[in-house]
Amino acid sequence: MNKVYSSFSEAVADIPDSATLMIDGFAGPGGTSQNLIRALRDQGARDLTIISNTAGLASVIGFGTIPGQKPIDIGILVDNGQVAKVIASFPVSPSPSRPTSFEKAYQRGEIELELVPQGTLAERIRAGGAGIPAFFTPTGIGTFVTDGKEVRVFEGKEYVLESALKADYALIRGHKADTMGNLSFRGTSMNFNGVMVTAATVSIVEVDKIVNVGEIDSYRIDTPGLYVNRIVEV
Amino acid sequence: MNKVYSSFSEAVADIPDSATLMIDGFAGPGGTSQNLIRALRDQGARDLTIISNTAGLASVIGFGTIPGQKPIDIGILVDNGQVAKVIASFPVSPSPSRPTSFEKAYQRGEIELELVPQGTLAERIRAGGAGIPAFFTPTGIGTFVTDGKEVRVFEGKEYVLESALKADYALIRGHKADTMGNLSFRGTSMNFNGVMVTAATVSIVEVDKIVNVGEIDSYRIDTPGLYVNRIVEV
Amino acid sequence: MVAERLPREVIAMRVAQELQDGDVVNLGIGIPSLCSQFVPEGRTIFYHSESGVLNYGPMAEEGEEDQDLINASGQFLAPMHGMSFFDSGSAFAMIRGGHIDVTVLGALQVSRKGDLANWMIPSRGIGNVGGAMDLAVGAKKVIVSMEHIDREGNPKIVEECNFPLTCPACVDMIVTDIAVISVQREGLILKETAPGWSVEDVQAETDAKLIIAPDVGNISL
Amino acid sequence: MVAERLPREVIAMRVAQELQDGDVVNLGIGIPSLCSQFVPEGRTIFYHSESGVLNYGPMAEEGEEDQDLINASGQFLAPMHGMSFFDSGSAFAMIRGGHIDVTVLGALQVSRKGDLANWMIPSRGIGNVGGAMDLAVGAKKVIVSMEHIDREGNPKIVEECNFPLTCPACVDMIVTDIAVISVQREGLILKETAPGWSVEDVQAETDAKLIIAPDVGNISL
Repeated sequence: MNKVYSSFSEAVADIPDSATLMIDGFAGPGGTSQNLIRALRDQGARDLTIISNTAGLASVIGFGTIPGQKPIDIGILVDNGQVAKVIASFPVSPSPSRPTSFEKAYQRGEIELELVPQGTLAERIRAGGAGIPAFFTPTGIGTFVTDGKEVRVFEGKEYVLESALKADYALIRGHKADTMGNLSFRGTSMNFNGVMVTAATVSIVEVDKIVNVGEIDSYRIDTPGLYVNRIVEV
Repeated sequence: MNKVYSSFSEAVADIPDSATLMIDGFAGPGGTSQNLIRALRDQGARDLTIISNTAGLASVIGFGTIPGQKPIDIGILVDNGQVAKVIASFPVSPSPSRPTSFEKAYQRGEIELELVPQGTLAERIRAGGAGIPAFFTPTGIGTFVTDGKEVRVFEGKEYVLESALKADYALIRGHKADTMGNLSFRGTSMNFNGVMVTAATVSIVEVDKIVNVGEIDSYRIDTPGLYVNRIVEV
Repeated sequence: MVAERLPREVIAMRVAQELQDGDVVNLGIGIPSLCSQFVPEGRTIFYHSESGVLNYGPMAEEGEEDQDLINASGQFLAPMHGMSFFDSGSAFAMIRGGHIDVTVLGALQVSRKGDLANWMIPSRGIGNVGGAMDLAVGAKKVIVSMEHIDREGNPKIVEECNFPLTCPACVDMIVTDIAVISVQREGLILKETAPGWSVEDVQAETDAKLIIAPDVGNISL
Repeated sequence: MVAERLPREVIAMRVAQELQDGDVVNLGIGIPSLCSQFVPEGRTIFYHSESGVLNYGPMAEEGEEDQDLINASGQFLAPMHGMSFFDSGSAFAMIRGGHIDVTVLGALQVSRKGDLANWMIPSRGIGNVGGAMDLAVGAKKVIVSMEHIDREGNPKIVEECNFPLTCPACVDMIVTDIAVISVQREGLILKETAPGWSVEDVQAETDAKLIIAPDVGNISL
């Protein structure tokens, strides 16, 4: 029962072509598994479906990036021709004059996009981890979001039926992990990480530090170890 | 914006007849808002619908009770004739020879029961707090649970459609609260408390200690203050 | 037009007056993000961001930035007492579940019925939904703050949106650089105009027909 | 019958052999709750309880009981390194979401198809569902541990359950005081019998027709 991997490349080695991946983070480098993304780029798996809040933004517009730093994001997988489809809520640059790698590939017809409201994306992922195949939500009523989906009225208000999202792998950035896989996050870097880690068959987590069991206080465990399969120290 | 109440009776004073209440705890006195329950008994509101994991168990069988202690539970509301309906997963004593107040009243036809699997109960409450009116779950397929409900197949497996639960009030036991309403819980005393506090119009919380903002570390806040309306120190 | 348009800060200042003591508030990108600086004294506001934080306060000082402390606009936050963190499932449970009192959002178009369009300029063919649809449907009060007309001079307050919708019939109030408008069942009620702007001036820059409030007056701060 | 029935501890011991290194395990009330004491050395098991805890260990010593540290049976837990706490929404997300490797449950009846009935004795007219339906449907492996016959001598392993079901076709394995039975597509495979019990003896106490495994042997620990 060893969850500790010694390198990022070893941790992502078995990801096959056509895998579905959840990749974490809100948009900036905080909470984004930059080392695992780079290892996946080097590993080369292709035709990937990526579920993520953005489709790579920080490297182009510097979102959430401390001045002078160069963040890595999904853009390097797009540039490397590894991505077939993206499921995201914020897929393009807010500034049309500074398009992301994803937008350019999308406009060339090379990548498919499923655009999902952010809260629905989070809830679909949470549902995937929680054994809920589908749920009704008010978000997106009266918009493109309901296209092809069931709409039903509850207590006089319309809701749309959304389905769970699961993945073969999740790439997750944490702050600390113990050898049992218990995780703690820092600040606003647990947003998509906290739900994605529950919804993948194999969750791979990079952390600042791997510690012994007991060195993360029980009350500082944000993600219990049963959700974590592989851990690598940055 | 004062959330701090000086007495339990003041905190429950406006609960009207026929209100729907969520009452917290797993089954034992840990995590059960015993002081608020007693205040509600004294206050006397009638025809209540109570959503809770049990229908009052600890006072009869001593579940989770430290030897020598006398726990208070929903049983005192049942005994006082205040309860019209219970929605619960574990409504009766495991031992038929030691029936609870609820079971006796139920057998006399005085109280209605909606029996719900525990995970479905938790998820229905979470849905109520999260703006999800209904969701599909595999729990209860092939049992009485599906009676009168929609069953649908997703990827070859059957699921039943369950609806959200909300309440007018929630009675909640926490460990600490700051004056902003941020809460921390101890150990296994956040189970139903953590979801119920999100699903009531008015959440009333009794805590061991009310502290100033900042005295609960950011990472020890289990329930952000936006879910908490009233706080009383035990 | 001769009269000046209100600067972004003044729009934010006017919006800030709407925030009440104890409100949980989510501020969108752009003008909305400025509002927190101008809340009248004595009111405690709890700021929520879908990046997973409640009760954030001022931005971080230069040199103190922490990439693990950001709001949904990517701004760096200073640590603050009573601040709490949570995952996106919980962040949007708060929004969709009706626990946010006020959201302030930017817009591309708002219709007479309060329809909101703010996620895609059709000519681009692609856009970012982000958290806007959830906020628009979930917050108890939706305030739009924006320039009254777009860069080409087209009215943004329209009879019917022709941009893709974010949410139908969700906007409660519009605060622009020339007017304050309340969205009611009967239509758009012009409540305040910027100094030097007549109701006719405002109507001239508005596609939708405005109803003039009996007590219409100047925007005051 | 002359041969002795296995005591509860031995049933638990046999079940414990099924728990593999790294398994996340949820133990029900009764015999199941005894299993953790008998896990073979060198295997790390993570115990989950729907009271909202993962990785609990031994029970609290007398005088050290803490009412805020209980498992779903109401037993007091000792604090332990790596223990984590969560709400019921999360506790059952783990169960329903397929993150529990093994659950060990008691039963009133198990049918030939692996249907489980464990929540209500019909004559009482009311019962406790608790977390059993969620565990039965959500855990990757469902082991039933129970006495082979009830107090009145009626078989509990039956052709068809006549007690209300907890979950159809969910049981993978049955460990009783006289037998170990594997539930397969083709039916109930008798794998092991208690010392002194022949396959015929076991069949005589079983309503459902058993298939005898070619390598059927004695329960060994």
